[in-house]
Amino acid sequence: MTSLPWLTVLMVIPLLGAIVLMLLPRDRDVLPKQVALGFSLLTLVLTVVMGLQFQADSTAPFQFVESYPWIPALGISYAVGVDGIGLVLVALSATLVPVVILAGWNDVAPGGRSIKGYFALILVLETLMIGVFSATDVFLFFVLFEVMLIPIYFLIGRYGGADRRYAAVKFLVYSLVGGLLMLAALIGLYVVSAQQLGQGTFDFAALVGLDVDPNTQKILFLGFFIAFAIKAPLWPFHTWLPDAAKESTPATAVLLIGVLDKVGTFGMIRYLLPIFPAASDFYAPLVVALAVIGILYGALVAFGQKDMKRLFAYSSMSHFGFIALGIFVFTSWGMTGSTLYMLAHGLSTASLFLTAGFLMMRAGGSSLISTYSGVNKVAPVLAGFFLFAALSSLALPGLASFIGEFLVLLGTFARNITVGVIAALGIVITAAYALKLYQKVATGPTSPAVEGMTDLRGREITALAPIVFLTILLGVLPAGVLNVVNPAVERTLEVVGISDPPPVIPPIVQGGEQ
Amino acid sequence: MSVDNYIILACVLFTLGAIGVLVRRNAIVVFMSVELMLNATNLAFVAFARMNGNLDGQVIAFFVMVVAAAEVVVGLAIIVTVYRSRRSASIDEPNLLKY
Amino acid sequence: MNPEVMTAPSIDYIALLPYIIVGAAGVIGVIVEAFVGRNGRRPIQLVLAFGSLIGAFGVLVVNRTTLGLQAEGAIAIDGPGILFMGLILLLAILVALLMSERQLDPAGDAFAPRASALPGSDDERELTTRGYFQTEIWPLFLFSVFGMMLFVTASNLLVLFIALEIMSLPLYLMAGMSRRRRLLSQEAALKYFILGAFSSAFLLFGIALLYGYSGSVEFSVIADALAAEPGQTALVVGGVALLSVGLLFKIGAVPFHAWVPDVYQGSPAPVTAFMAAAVKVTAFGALLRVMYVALGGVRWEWEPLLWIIAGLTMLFGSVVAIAQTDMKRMIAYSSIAQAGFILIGVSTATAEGLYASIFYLVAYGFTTIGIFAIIAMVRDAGGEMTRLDQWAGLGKRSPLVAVSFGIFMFALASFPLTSGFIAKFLVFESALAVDNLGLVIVGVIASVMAAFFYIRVVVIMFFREPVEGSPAAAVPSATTTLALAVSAAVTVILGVLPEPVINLIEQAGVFLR
Amino acid sequence: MIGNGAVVLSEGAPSLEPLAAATGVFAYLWLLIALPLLGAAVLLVGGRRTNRWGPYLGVLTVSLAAVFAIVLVVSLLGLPADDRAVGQTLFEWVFVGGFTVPAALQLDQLSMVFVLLITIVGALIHVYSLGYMEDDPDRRKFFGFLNLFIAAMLLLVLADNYLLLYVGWEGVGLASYLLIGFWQFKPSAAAAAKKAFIMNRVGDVGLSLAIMLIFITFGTVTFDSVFAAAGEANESTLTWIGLLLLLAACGKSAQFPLQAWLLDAMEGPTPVSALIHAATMVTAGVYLIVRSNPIYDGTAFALTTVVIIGIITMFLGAIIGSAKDDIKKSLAGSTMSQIGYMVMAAGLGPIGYVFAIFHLLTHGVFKANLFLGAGSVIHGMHGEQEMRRYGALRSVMVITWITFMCGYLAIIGIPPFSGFFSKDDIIHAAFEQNIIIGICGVLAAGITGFYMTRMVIMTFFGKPRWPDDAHPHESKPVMTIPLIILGIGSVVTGAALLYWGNIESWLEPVTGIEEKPLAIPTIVLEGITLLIVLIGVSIAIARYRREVPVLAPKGNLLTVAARNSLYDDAINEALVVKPTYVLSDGSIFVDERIIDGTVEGSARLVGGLGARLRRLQSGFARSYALLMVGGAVMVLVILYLARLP
Repeated sequence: MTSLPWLTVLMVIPLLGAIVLMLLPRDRDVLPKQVALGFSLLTLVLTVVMGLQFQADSTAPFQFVESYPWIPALGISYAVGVDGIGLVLVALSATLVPVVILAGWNDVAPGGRSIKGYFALILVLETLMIGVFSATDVFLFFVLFEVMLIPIYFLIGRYGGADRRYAAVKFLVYSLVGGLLMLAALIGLYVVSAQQLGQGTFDFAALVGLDVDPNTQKILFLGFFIAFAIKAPLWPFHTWLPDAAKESTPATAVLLIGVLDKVGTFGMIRYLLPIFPAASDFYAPLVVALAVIGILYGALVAFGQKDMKRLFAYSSMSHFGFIALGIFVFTSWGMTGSTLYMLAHGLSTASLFLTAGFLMMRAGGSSLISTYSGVNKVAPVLAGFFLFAALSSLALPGLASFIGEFLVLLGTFARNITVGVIAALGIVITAAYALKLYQKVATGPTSPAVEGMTDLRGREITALAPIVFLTILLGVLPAGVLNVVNPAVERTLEVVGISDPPPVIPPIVQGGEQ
Repeated sequence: MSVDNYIILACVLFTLGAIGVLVRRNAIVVFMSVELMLNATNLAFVAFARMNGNLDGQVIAFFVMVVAAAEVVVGLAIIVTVYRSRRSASIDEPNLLKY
Repeated sequence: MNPEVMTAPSIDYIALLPYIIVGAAGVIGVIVEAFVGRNGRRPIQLVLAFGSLIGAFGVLVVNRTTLGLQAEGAIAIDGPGILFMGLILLLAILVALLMSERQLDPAGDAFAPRASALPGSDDERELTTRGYFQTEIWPLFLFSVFGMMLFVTASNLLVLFIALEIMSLPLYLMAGMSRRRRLLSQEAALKYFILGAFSSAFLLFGIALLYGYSGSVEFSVIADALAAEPGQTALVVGGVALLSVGLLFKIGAVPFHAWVPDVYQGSPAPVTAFMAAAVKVTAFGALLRVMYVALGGVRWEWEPLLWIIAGLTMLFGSVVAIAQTDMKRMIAYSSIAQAGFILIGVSTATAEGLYASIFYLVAYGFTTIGIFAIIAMVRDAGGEMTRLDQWAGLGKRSPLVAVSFGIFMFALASFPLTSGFIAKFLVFESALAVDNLGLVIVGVIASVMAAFFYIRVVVIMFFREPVEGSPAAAVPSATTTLALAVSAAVTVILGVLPEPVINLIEQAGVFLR
Repeated sequence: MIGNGAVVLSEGAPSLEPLAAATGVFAYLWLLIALPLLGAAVLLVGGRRTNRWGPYLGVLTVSLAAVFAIVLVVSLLGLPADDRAVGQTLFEWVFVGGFTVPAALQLDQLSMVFVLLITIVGALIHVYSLGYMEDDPDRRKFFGFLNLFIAAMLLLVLADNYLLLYVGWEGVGLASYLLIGFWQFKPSAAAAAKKAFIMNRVGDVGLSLAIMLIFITFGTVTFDSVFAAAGEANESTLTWIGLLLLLAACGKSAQFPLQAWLLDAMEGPTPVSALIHAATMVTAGVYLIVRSNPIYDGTAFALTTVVIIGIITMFLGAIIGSAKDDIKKSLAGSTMSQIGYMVMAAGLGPIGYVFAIFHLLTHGVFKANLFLGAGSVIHGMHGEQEMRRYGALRSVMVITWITFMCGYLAIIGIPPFSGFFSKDDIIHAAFEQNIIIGICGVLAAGITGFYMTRMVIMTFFGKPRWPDDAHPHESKPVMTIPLIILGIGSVVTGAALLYWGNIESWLEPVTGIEEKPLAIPTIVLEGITLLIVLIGVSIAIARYRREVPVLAPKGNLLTVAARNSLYDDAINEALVVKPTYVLSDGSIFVDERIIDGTVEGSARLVGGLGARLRRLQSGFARSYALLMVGGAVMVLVILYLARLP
């Protein structure tokens, strides 16, 4: 490995940026934004450089590993490292932050709440996001998992819409319920490790190596699972999301739903399955049922929404159903699919919320669908991006989400045909609400709120363009991601001890020399 | 007479004191009830000392008396202050702090 | 003990020096009050107070390896005892810093110029305008600290009782000394006194019953008796029950909590800080010692009791705190809830539980001092502004103060990277180590409810716009600032790097018997 | 790629000859797709800057593709008949634990004919659109979408595996969506576009499920490997795959019961209707079935279902086409009906595959011809689509009229026009298989004669019924030249493909071929068919020779039903749309009241509990003391109980 502590550097730079921002004079309006953008871009560049050094064929479970004792008395260390799944999610975080900074350039009106505070919070969040995806000490993971709530809480509560206080508190209390349950389970795990190893530990590898009694597993699993299910969110732990999404600024919503919520599903892959294999197997039918209900229910509720942001929230819930489904069918297709879907969903969420944000900003901030009509006529570029976002959300083949969704369904189908078929129905409803939204907003005669609307400006297009580019790139050439994700998925499934079902008829080898 | 009877008497006195605290309204009387409880305890100490055949209990009783005296000083100071500002020694009168 | 031959008790004065320093300072303080002129008193009292507290702490640190039973077994100076005393002294120093504040209130300090003066009388007004200050509170304070030190190291039920009274009697008086809202303050004092005396009567009767059972008030003798012959139902049950009532009262555990909100609300903020931090620490110290040392033999009996009390306390404190509209009262209920969490650690009856409880008390004590320091700062001309809605927009008016308060709130809500988190972690861990899942689940539920009202304070401070007439926090003098800075620093450092403190506690070992 | 349990290959597994690697001119196979894709990208990303020259670029890319297609077909002809298939792997696309799908193209005889149809007809329609869309401000976008469509359609037919085909499949769906809704400011157009996409999605679910079933059965989704192993799969699996593929085909090809979107799709500009909703995209379903013939060969049930669906749609479309007064909708009904023919033919099995494709090709040409003709009429009539407002247009639009007549004669199957050969072959094959199917085919041919004649009479003959200020005129050469070419195509395609192109033996390596003896001689059958068609024509002449009222008469029950497209919308509404809304509203209710209600309720409960419990704190010291005494009693009881066991 290289000598540079990559992951720590990635975490420190945004934090440094946040500190620099706070030291800036109060009366500067533009400077904080430029500084924030600079730091986030620097992080992105370094992430790319790090990603290029990642060795997909390495046999080590984690790369860029660092480990220092933190609280040795409790077996806690500062230990970071990424596998393929962690790497892509770190990359997703590093990509989305500069995008939302650019997109949220004017989210905070000068003279109101602190501008530098807004961008500093986003940068702090970036530090925490990168940390949470790269922690290999479960305690460190938990700490970051919880601390992440604070910047989001302030981002919603200070910079959000009319009902922001309610939404922020609801979000935080919901998350704390999960967090505390997870804490209890985490401590339980620690106690088990102390009993088995003599000295308690939070080291991921050591915990995976434990031989936890299946009954204990079942209890501890629930603690972790509910936390992740609230975070993700799965049905029926989701009702904080619509409120949080509605009251957030688009930039916050993108980070919240696009990245933070992935911690839930990431946690399922990284922690639930390897540490509690028996319990995962035991609860799989339940989780699959919740996921499938979530897929259909989320889509149906989204279909009937009158508010754009709430619609996106429910659609995300539906998509998180797919992601959880892919994880809990225990096939390499499903799990890789889920990982890809996480990426794709991050991107599609970004395009949805950001375009909707641009739209709303032009019409006084209303997120009611009925406010808008005929946008395509006055702002075709905006409408075009909006359509792209809708298509990306409905998993059009050729776009990133398609491969994820298809693999998830394939993995499900291979395990249980009925569940696969029911889940597949979701994609029809998804198309229905996505296109219904586009139809209402972009087509038809222009509504008064839309009349005279300006089209997207250069900054806004610059923010969206990389998202669009990546969405298409991942849909057409996912090889780069698959190369790094596949080994991690294989390794996880190996730990769980389940392999893919073989085909009914052994495939015929393509003969001859190729 | 068996020691048990003294113990029982002590318990009765203690209970009476407790009931006094609960039912009397005048702060002074309430306070006297508390003193009754302390003295009931003293009786118990002495009786137990007899029962156990050592002097500890008797010595303790002296200590308790001293403490009770100190308590009186503090207690009366507080009650008098309250009485002066409220013109009432009722313990139910000061009722601003609640819920 | 042979009653016929009186041998002089052997007393190691060096080992007892910390007690002597504080106690003597208190006595000197009384003499100063009697003989020194009005203007000269304050400096002398301050020197006495800080000098004795710091001196006692210094001696404690120097003596930290001199462990053993002292004064014929009446006092146990052991690892936990030293830790508790040290903690009490540190907290007392911070409280003394708050008490010596003279900048926040335009009329002077937080205490009535003459406690006996009629509220609202001409007499009182005159005293105020002439700038009289009373300094009687300082010797009272020192006596109380002296009582606390004795309380946590008492190894004998009689000493325990006397220490309890030495600690409590001055507190009753201090509670009634507020400069502002004096009627409330007096009411608090009266209620605290009546209920305190009532509870100490219970405690004493419990002592009597245990004495009757074992023939001694020594912890070790009682423990031996219980171990040898666990029968004698009535005396043991009655004794344990009444003794527990007395101790649980001081802790503020449900259903013996009723005095807590009223007294916390009515007392002047520095005194409340003293009660909420130091008294709580002391009472837990004594409870731990009594339960672990004297009653260790019947722990299967009091363990379920403490589970139930812990559960009730956590839930009740959290639920009722949600409905509060007054900051001090809310913190009072919160401190009830926190007592419940600490009781989880106590109820395990293991060394781990002991360590967890001590860590929790350290964390909680400092956080609480910080909270009351800020409560004292947020005020208008009429005194502290404790209505929650008056705190709206504090984040905008006084960002630094609000951020500190936010840190304290998050610490009480046991958020990671604050001391409260590690504390709760350790407590839950000790409970799970003895397979007490049920209590942990109740703890989690209570934590969620508790988090709700801590978060609400943050919402009010940061997410609400300041309303007309809600002033910024007053600028305090260096003493309060110092106390606040120390508490905030400890709260954060214990959350980020708790290692040294955990090691310190674990090295201190368990109680001597 | 990491192999695991999924791809453990048994010893001595039968091996498969890979497709010949694409060399020489075939190495540039990818250009076929890349050219229009590039056009689309430039036009759509380039924005307004490309407004001026964009449309020409669009035409250019497709024309180049067409030229290249011709080069390819010539090269293919140069190869031995059995080796006329080349494969080209572009890059690794998806590979996860045994699920390995390269982005790979395959050019074989079947793909080739489709490529020709798509590029040549596509190019003609692009040219035509230059005229048709001349005045539209968003012309550039239109050509961008058209190019996108061509690229997706070519991907669909060139993919060498099901997953890549699926990409093209949804890609054409997207293009169709964009183009139907091209005039987005019209709510009806936007609604129609959405409807088309969603109904197609239902079919797409079928396709994706089919792909999954194929994968878990065969461990691969590449055509060659799947087909080679198809014989080993058990019949019920094949049946399910066949039915799912049929569902997909129903969606894309507007077959019963997913036919309702096609009529609404006529909201799109007419060139779109011609290209996508007549000539190419809607025939993708037929392509899919024919392409998957080795699967259908193993399942009689699925094949029969295909036939039944085909027959139902054939009549459905024909009946609807007979009643619609909107020229495009009538043509759309006809398209449904004709695709029904093809599906029916495909369902006949090896007897019919070839003819399904044959009819598909001829239909692609003559239907494009008819639609463009209709477009020319509509253009000349300034957007008027009601045939009842036409009449006697032959005098003012001579070229349109003549070319339309070519298409007309082709579709009703008058020898030697192209439709005659292809349709007769289908009917012939149907009779070979089953006499009832044959009779259905003949009857449908009769109805075709009726509605097409009705259309021609109402449009070009009779008295003018247009308003005085209409001033219908012939279209510009840019529109008429493609018309002429397609008109000629309508005449010659059939014979050319059959005799010169030798379509049967050309396609045989892909589809296989089978002939059964027929009881009656071919010539008799042709005579009967022709007779029935002529009867249909005569009835139409008899009915519409007289004055055609401008306002539609009330009509009988069947006419009314047919005018309402046999109530397909009402049925969909009742069966699907309404229940979806109800489910959606129900879910929202559950969400807001029950789930969130529980959450909020428990929060309120705790708050209420707090508000109630705080009343305990009455402020009276004596009640506090009572509480303590009670507590002491409680402690005593607990301690006593703890002693018990």
